[in-house]
Amino acid sequence: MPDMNIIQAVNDALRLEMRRDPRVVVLGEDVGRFGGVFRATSGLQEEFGADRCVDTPLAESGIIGTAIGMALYGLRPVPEIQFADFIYPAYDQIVSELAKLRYRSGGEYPAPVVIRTPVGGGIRGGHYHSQSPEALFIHVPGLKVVCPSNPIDAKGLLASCIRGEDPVIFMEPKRVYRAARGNVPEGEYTIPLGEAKVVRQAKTGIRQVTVLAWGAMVHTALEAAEKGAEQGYDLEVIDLRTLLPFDVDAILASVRKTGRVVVVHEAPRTCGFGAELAATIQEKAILSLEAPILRVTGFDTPFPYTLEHEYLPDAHRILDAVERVVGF
Amino acid sequence: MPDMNIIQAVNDALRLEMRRDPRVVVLGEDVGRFGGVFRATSGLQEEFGADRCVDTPLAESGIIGTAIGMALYGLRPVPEIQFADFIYPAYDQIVSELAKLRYRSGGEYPAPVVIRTPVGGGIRGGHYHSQSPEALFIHVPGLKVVCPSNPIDAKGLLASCIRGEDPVIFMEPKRVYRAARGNVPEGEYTIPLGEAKVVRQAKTGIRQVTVLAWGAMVHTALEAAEKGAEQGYDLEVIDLRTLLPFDVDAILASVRKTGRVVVVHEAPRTCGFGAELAATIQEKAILSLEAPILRVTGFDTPFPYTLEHEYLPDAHRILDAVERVVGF
Amino acid sequence: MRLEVIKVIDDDGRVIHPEREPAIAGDDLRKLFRTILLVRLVDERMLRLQRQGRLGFYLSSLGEEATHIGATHALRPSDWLYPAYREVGAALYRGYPLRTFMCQLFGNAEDPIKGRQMPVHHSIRRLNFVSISSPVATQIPHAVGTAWAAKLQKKDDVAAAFFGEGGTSTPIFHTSLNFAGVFKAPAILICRNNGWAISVPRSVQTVAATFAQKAIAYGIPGVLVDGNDILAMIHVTAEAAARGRRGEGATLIEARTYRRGAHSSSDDPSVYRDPAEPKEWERHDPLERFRKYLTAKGELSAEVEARMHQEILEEITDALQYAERQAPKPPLHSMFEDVYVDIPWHLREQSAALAAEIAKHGPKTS
Amino acid sequence: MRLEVIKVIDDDGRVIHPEREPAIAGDDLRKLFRTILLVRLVDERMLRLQRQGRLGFYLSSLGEEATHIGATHALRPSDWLYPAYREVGAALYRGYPLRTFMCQLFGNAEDPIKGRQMPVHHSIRRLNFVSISSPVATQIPHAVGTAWAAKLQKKDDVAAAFFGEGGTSTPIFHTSLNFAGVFKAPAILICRNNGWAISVPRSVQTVAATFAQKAIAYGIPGVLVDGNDILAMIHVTAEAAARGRRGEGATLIEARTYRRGAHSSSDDPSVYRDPAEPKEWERHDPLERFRKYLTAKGELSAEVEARMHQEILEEITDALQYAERQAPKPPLHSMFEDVYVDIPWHLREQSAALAAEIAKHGPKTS
Ligand SMILES: Cc1ncc(C[n+]2csc(CCOP(=O)(O)OP(=O)(O)O)c2C)c(N)n1
Ligand SMILES: Cc1ncc(C[n+]2csc(CCOP(=O)(O)OP(=O)(O)O)c2C)c(N)n1
Ligand SMILES: [Mg+2]
Ligand SMILES: [Mg+2]
Repeated sequence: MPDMNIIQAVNDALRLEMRRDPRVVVLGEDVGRFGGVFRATSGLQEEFGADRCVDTPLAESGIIGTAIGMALYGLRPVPEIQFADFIYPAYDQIVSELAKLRYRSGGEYPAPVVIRTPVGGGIRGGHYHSQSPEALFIHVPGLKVVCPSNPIDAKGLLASCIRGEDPVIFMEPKRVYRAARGNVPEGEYTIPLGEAKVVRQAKTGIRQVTVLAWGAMVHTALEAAEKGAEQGYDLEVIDLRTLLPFDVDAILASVRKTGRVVVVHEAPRTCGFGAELAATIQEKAILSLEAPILRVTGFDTPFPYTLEHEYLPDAHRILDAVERVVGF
Repeated sequence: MPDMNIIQAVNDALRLEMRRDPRVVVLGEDVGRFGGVFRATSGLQEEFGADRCVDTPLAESGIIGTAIGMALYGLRPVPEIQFADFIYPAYDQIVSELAKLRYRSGGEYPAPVVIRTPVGGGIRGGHYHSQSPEALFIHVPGLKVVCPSNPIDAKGLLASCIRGEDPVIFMEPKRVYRAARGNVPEGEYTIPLGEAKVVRQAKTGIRQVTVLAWGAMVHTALEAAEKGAEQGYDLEVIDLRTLLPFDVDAILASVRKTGRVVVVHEAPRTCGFGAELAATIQEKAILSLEAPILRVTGFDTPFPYTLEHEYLPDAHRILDAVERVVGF
Repeated sequence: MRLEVIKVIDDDGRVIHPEREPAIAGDDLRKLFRTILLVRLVDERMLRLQRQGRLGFYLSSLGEEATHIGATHALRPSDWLYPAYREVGAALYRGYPLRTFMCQLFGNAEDPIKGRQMPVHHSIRRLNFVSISSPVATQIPHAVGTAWAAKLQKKDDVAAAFFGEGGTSTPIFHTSLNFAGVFKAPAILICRNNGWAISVPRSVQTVAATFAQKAIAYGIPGVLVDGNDILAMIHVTAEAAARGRRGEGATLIEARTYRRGAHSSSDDPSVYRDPAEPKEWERHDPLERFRKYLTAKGELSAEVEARMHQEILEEITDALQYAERQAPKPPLHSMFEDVYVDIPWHLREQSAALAAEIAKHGPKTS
Repeated sequence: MRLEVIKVIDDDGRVIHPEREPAIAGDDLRKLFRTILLVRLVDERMLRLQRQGRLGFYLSSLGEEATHIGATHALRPSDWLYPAYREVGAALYRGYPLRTFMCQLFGNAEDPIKGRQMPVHHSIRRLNFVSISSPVATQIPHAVGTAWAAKLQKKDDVAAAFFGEGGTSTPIFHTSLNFAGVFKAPAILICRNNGWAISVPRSVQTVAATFAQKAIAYGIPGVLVDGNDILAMIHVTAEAAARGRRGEGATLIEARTYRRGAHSSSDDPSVYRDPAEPKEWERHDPLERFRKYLTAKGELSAEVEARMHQEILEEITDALQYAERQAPKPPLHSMFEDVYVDIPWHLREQSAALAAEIAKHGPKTS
């Protein structure tokens, strides 16, 4: 099993799906000749030609809008939006069209488009190369939202999305694009959507806290778990992987076990996905809760440049919250 | 004090602000000659001329984008988006530019644009004339979000927004545009942003439940309170009025009093504003809670046409939730 | 750029450009005529119904029928149509049954789209008539994407998008046409310039002299055509389709016509428009012009038309009665279907909650 | 539409269109020259710094300096500039101090925008140089809105937007230019066609023969100009500004130039571009051409230039040292300011929480 980073795993998934299914096409800015500014589509144009790995004009709405038309005709487009921060010009096509086509046509016109886009901060990208807009898609019925934290999941989840029948926003955590490595199985495999993964189990039975995270924050949560262990905290870290539909059973099972929850995300706090998780958990398991559910998140400001590490949740901030819920 | 509906109150506020401040301009589709498809800008072009009440080409991004440029130059634009469902083509300008200009320019370039737009269902408008997208703006730092439920608040809040220094999404509940009437004070007045209003106080001390609502749902909540009173429930209904920044003190004061909370909104449940309210309340007042916070909301589907009254929260659905939290 | 307004017949139905006159069999000519008449009579009846409070909403095509019926005739049934809300004639021309049409208007249990959209937002997969959206112009990139996909798959289908002149002001018009140009997609972009976007006159949409000239921005041909001349519509659409099938890419067509009625049943044009204007356009009525042409050609007689008329009225009454006989609402659970291919846990939960609510309190009354 | 490429001088600095040659005083000519040189030397130094890991990111204007420096000269200081990220020369021409410039690059405590944006995203209100955004073309409607507002207020300011040729493909380009046309806004829309949008060549942006011809879609004039000929840039911009001030509305200018460097410090053009191409464009170097023109005119000597060069290098070193001396981070609390005019409760809470966190654990290290 070759050691790969997330970029390579995404590239591998795209290549295998394109080999497997001639209907799969990749399109976006700089994805062809250049192979993507993060090189995630590297080599695809060489192998599949400029018709299946297409450099487009600079227009996200055109990329998504034409991808929808392709999908309606039967293709399986996998457009790339270069940074999630630039997805908003396509927001109308995503919200008004992509998300609603199956529904409003009575099931006649599904549009299975998988939109890949890098998300998250920590790369000194300031306002417009750092955002984590998952909540803006989770709130829109008709879309699925996926965010892997590691290459193994990235490959298997992306393959599932491309083979699936629903539109997906596939968010790739660019901060750990290269740093998160793993032994990725060779050849095709899929990982089903909607299943979270417990990446660290709480075992001591005392001072246990469930930490919910996804994408790059899974690594921060695991770091906090390491550090926390030294201080006597036992964190159960769950990597949500699919944000919508999220794995409510896995979450509630852990909450019932630990009684304490900290949700971690990079996006601004207010109306972030953490709010949904907290609201759902207290609704379904309030009697299991020993403390309020705390959110460790980015602040409600635009994403800053110089102070990005002050902005981003880190192990300290997570452990402060852990301390609070344990000491409640 | 003349009896007015919300449309008339909005019209009155616009007229008075335009008289008061020559920098105020109104622009949008059909707002000029026609006076708006809901007639909220009726008569403004006659009084202030076609330069200050402007019919634009059919392009929401152009309306908001040029309004931003006007605001930067010193004007006070009050663009109308005909239905909130059509705001998405302008989402990039709102999220990437309007919300961030003050911040990213170090405070040098504020853009005080007040975007008026009708929201909500119940008018047989189907997918695209019924949406309540408040969460999609509340999650974006830099924007304020306001939603009045009645003409008195509509007039005073709109005046505050126009005189304020921040960009605002001003959502008008179209279902009660004409039905919600009130004796609106003549002449200028303002109502400060950020203050909720207790529109029905719980007084019995037993079976008390806090109901949080805004816009048209305030009326539904009050209807539930009437009905509920017959069944022995004592609802304290809070009209949030400003959704961001929301009035956390008023909310928590009521929660501490009643110990039980139901949040009502029309928007889809998942990642809606109800999630934020639930998350914040349990975080700040979990020990006051006698039951989980329940959300009574639209479903996580596109807004349907025929089944819209099955979709929309009504007094029954609210009372079912009330019953559940009281019986918890 | 051709700034000449392409015509085949004049207002009196006389052929003024025989070199452009499409060769159409008599039965097809009558089918074209009949479809215009059908749309007109359906529109009339539905507007009446709406005023009586029996229908929630309606949008008519009065005076603009030739644009899309002509264009549809010039295309193959396998070509894809991406209509706006004023092109239902295209569906009817392709054989959409009036009964189903009416069920959609009522959003009842027999509505193929399960009561999910407002009236007139049809979706008919087997006719390649793609689900209509309310947001203006959002369908344009889909037509381009479909055309592009057909080309990539080496099929010779073309795709046509229809939109009003208001739609040319939208941002998506621009990106779509630019993609069509760059990727030589066999798309036909048909701008129905009917002079008005609700209350906003054409002069406020753009100061460009024509909408057709916007094609120059995308390196594709722009054609200006008399949209009330169904033969001219057929002529230019057939040319555009042939170009597309030859691999020469997209065409923008500006069809000059006029919205003689209100924007929709919610609109009152008397507030913003001089009634002399629609009156003036009656002179250019597409039905009238085509009737004169057919009569001169000996393809239509007063008796045949009278019979058609009678038949259509009966069909309408039948369809209406059929639709009004159906259960007025689709099943409750259908609200939660088709959001995704499968129903995820949260929607199952919500569906169950709604069912319990209705079981407890009875059906919703409004 | 003028499809001729407007020029004043040729590659050897010879005046080939004397009728267009702007009358500019000697000091101003030298100031123009000096600003190009300044931008070039700053770019060089900053890229070096970036490669050394002392600067996070940088974007250079190599070979494109004349476009925006020329345009800025043709405008009044009271006219508004809406730059993209490759127009810092406009700020420097208007007198932006190099020390402040450098503080922005470092996002340090003296950065006027408080370390909030990536390097090169300046905002300079007193120079009417509006805050730069990373998203491509989002500034275009602001320029149109500002120009429109000036007109409404009966001021004679104009507003200029700058953007790359990639920007013409964006949806907002379209709506902005259409609004400019409809409302006759005195806006100048300057498309810097430098041949590339990161790795995407100009040919993929559009199949229209020129970007200038896109003006036809909006009923405004489109002008094609040699962007490496600073005198031609001044000529066409002055004309456009005069049109605007006369109440005749907006102008689209396509300035043909070439991006000789990488897109940014993150980019590696060797992967996608034949190195012969940038090499070829050295022949049309704007600095070189202008130097020859000035020399022939007797306005510049080798000694004067050498002195300039030396002076600039010293200024750069001074500014760099100044910037590197400042506290590397703006104060913690500044992160919560300017989101709104006042700080609402939730941001006060978050600010306090962060302060407590840092007090407990010490400053963040990365
Ligand atoms: C994006 C968007 N903005 C606003 C509306 C509201 N609206 C519905 S129809 C219409 C006018 C459309 O005019 P045009 O494109 O000329 O088509 P026509 O109705 O004349 O056929 C408007 C503004 C909408 N549906 N979509
Ligand atoms: C809306 C948007 N999409 C994508 C990007 C990523 N991006 C940054 S610069 C660039 C190319 C811009 O090319 P052009 O407009 O020609 O300007 P140039 O860099 O050549 O000056 C791209 C795609 C962006 N900044 N904004
Ligand atoms: Mg129209
Ligand atoms: Mg470029």
